[in-house]
Amino acid sequence: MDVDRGLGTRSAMTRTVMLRESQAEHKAIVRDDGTVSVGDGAPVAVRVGRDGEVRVGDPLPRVAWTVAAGEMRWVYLDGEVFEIEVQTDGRKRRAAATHGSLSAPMPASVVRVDAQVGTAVRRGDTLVILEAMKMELPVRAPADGTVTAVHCKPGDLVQPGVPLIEIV
Amino acid sequence: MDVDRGLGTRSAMTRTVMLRESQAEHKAIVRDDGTVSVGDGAPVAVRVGRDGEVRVGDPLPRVAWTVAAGEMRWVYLDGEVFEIEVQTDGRKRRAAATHGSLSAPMPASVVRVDAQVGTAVRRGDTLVILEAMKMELPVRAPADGTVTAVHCKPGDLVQPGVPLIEIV
Amino acid sequence: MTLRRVLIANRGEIAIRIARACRESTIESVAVYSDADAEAPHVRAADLAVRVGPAAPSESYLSIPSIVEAARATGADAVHPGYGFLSENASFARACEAAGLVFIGPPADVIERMGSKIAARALMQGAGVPIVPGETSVDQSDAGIIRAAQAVGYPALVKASAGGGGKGMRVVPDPGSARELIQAARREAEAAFGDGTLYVERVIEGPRHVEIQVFGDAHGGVVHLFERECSIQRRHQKVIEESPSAALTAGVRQAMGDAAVAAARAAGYRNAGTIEFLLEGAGDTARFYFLEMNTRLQVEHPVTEAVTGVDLVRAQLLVAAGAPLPWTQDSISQRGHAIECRIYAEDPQNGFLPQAGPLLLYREPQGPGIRIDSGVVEGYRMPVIYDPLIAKLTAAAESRDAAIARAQAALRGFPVLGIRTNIPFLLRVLAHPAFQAGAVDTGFIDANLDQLLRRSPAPLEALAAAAATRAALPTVPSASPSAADPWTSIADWGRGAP
Amino acid sequence: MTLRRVLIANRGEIAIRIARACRESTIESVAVYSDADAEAPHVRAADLAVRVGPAAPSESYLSIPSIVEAARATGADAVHPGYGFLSENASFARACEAAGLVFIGPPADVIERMGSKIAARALMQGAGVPIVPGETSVDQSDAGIIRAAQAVGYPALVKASAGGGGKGMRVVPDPGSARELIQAARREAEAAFGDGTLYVERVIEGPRHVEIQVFGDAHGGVVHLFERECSIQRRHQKVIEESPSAALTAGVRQAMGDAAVAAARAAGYRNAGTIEFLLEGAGDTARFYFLEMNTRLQVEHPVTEAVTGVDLVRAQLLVAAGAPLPWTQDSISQRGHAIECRIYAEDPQNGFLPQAGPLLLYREPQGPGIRIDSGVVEGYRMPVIYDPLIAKLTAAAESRDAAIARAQAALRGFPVLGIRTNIPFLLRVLAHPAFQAGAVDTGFIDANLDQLLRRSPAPLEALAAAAATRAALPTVPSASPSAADPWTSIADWGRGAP
Repeated sequence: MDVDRGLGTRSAMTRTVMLRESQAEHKAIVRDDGTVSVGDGAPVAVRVGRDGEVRVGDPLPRVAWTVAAGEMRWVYLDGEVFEIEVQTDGRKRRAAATHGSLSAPMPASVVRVDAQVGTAVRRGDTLVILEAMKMELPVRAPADGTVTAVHCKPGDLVQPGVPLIEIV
Repeated sequence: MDVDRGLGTRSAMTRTVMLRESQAEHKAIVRDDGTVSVGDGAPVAVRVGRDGEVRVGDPLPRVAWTVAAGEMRWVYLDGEVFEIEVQTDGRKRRAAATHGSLSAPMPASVVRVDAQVGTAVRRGDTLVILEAMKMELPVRAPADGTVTAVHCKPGDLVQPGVPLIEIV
Repeated sequence: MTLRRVLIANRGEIAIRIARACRESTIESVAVYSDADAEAPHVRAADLAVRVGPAAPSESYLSIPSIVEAARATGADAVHPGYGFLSENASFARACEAAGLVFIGPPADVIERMGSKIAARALMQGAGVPIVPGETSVDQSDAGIIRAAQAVGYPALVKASAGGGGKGMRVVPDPGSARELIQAARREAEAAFGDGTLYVERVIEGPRHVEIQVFGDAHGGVVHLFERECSIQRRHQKVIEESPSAALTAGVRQAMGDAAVAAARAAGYRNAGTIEFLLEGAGDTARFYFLEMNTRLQVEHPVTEAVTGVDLVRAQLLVAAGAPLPWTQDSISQRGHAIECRIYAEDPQNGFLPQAGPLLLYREPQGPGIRIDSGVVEGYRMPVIYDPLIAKLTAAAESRDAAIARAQAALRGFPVLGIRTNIPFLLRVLAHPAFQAGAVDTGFIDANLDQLLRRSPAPLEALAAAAATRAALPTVPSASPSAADPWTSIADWGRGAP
Repeated sequence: MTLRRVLIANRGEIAIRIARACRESTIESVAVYSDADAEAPHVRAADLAVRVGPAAPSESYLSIPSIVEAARATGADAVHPGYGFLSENASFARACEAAGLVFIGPPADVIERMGSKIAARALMQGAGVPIVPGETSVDQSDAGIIRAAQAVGYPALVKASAGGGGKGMRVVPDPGSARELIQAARREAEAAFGDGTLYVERVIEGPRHVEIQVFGDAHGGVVHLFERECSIQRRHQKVIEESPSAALTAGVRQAMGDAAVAAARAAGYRNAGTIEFLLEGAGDTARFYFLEMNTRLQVEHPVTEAVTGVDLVRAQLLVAAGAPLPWTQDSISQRGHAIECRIYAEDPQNGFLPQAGPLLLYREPQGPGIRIDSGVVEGYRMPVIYDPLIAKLTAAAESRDAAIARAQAALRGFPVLGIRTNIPFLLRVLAHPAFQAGAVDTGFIDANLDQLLRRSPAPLEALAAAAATRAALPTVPSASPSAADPWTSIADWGRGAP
């Protein structure tokens, strides 16, 4: 925040972090002079507040808010939210979350199942209708694909996080 | 807060706390069934929140806010603030704060000294005039008494907490 | 009569709102809580609190015997139902009266009458209030409803008589899909209201949802407090509300206010209520149709409070105690502009599915003209079984443009992390040219959904911030497991220093 | 012209207020800070920040070269001075102009003219605005001022021509004490303003302090925004302000508004300013006298914003950029009632001495009609060398009674612990029968001081709460030493888990 804050010239200790967001991977280098480079970009000054506020850039920083949850970093930047997975070098990557599996966000009952194994679906197609809080909630295809598994049937009570449908 | 919260009947571990406020001393007994008695009073239910909120009484509690600073307890109750000194049994009392000594609350310069050793003063009498932040600040007698010491003279730069005048 | 102690039969932000109004009126307040809410913020906002049952709403917040018993046990003399839950339940209002409790709302028979959309339509028609052209069929079979739809003409709107909030409602585009959609509407209506009675309305093309706040007292006084424009909605759930409506000319505003007062009078209304209208067309030739009456305080009441300067909840307490309205129609003015954004725990990218989980980071914005109504704190875990409303942000300013700018600045400074919310979505609505021009109707979100859901990959700054954030940072003090119980025990006092 | 980047030449709550207004106007903001404020909240409220010198105000916030250089270095095109510090310093306004910076306030010569109370009195007299009867003596010796006092008659009020905020001002009750009091006034005036010029006014018995907010633009437009009643003051420092004033009839209000506009026109005023009046008597026969003009935004401006619904700081930015006033006189209305309480770190029991130290616990209240303007957070250490204002609480409601009740409820829920504050004192003022009746004058606090300072011993509940509070409790997370620097280092990343 201090405009005359130097970027430091001494030989910096560095740490490499792999970032994954929106299917893209980025390599970031975090230096102990308070700078971070992402990909081939130039180092930018980063100050991390004790209360979750992060200022990125110098002298006119952008204000972000971050919180860590396991290997996930939640980042709030100007009203947009990014969920970024981090992995430091030397550490094994955990099995990726089951991409393409759809689950209920809350305890719900299954009203109808429109998906069948092997069917091609388009993004936005309704695959399952749940009912929770007395409202019908459609579960829609997040992308074009093919249904590879159906784990529920009408009348089931389903718990959050348990896959209902898998799509490839 | 739960109206059906029992006060407990099992033999309670207790701890005695001496409280000092406004010249008065009180003996309080804190029990591990969540009750406190003050003096000869009946036990009252007390819940201490992790964020400093304290609820006293059951079923209709009063809400207080407290914070500890050394042996001092600051208590906010319905817009009144109490500074209460606590001392648990088995612990020596520290030397009492110099009662009757008046000090500057902030760095200031002494403009005028109206107090003389041996003089009788009445509550509200101006004893010293300080200047800080370009304003004159009168230091007044907090009670009737006699001046026993004067530690400053006009032109002095005084620091907070250092006694200027002592009164008995 | 004076109210001495009010039981608040609700939870979350509205329970806190009501507790504050009680405190300012030197009335004691009693919170109720289910097992899922024992440590929820609304419990601490009241003077005392009482458990009313297990987590399931039907056994706690919706249980008339539990709530009435809680009022009796705590010596309350009145009950405020808030919105949702039992607020529009005539049996509950009756049970309160029978138990000697003042129900802070309209009389039970008024709730009942307006709760039947079919009866309400008939009443309004009699009072000269325009209603949406439609058909009510005595034959409630699929065939009977299909005939009513045919009489109205396709596309037709099938609605639940007991409905509200879009539940049990379907647009039937053509005869081919009629049976399936009618069955879905009936199924939903039966589940939600225990009453599958349906009726059919003409579909108004490109309508706006504009509602008028009304208030009646026990002495024959009825006033309106101007309009709220609620066209930004999704599946009939309001998302952004504002006042004034950019669509109303002075003449239409006056006519709607008069119609709303006539409607409230016809209903024998008392306390705070809302007449919802559909607005068709624009300018002085715009037409409005009675949609339904909400016989309770509205979620979006802060919008009206901001532009009129009145305190609706305080007035509810006064009027419930038998006092006359604290205003005359002439003393109520509409000044400036206010916009409310409802912040939900939901995932817009995934069908707006409600989200549950911890608010790992939650910082409310502040500032002139900003009002936050919330029922959460940092570290609070959004429960799975209740409404996913996190907070309401109301921005008031001199003009619509200034109110939009204020809401945008406030939302950009309202970090909520740990679960997904609709804040980015709200910001995209506020920035949309059609919204900024005030040129919206109730189809706005659906028509612009792709654009409103468009996300960019994380910019450099977000990636750098993520890379620099360590898991071990003490940035989440209240997200520790112990935060679930905000109280400590004084039992282990002896183990620590004094 | 459009402002692109505004340097805020101030600190604390007002710097934050201005930064918010900039953000909503999509103008970038630059904070300045002294070494004592490097981690102060106002620094983080702006888009960027720059150090302007050591802790001593004369070397930082009062240093014209440092501030102008900061604006240059950060590429600012305008400067907002806030209140206090350089806000009424004509040389600063001139230095800004010379550096090509827009000074967000009146022209330098207007500041200069109104800064001399003697010149301002003459100007107002010429414009037909009533002034307090008094004497200006060319002979500034003790004897000269004593002669002026004799001409006015005892008790007489000796005031500094360069004065403001009660500095360099003394009531001289009789000839015997004249010399000592005149010397004290001169000494204080010289220290505070570098100008010991004095003049003498008749003492108005039992006056109220009622001021009118005015606003002018560069196109000849001048409006007033109604009054603020500021009679609750101590040693000429305002403590509680409200609007409307309970003392004004419609006729007197109109006359004062007209006089204030005439005064602002006579001064060639531009941007936000305040005409302070003394009010003598009551009802339609009350008389008012020009006291002084404050050529800047006022501390208590939120009171006016609450009752008129305007945003004064936003308007300051617009008008400074050359735009015409965003209002006509007829478009400005006064609605409802607002009360501001200034919360100070001071010890009323000990002569209201300012207090320095950590805010061990600090929780702001919230709710409809409550606005908090603060420059602190929990754990913040009130510095010894700046103004001890912690926060301003503004309560707005439909009526004066409701606004008082709202302010009381909010203050009771505003725990500030760790240093002494005037919150208990404020509550005693709000509860005082004379205050509740609106029957106050500027002598209210002195006349009722004993009663307003009366404290009771700690009740049982406070003692029990103290006994149950452990020193080791993690109730003060942010009071740890590390809280002084809110930033962590990313250097030791490698030591923690990712």
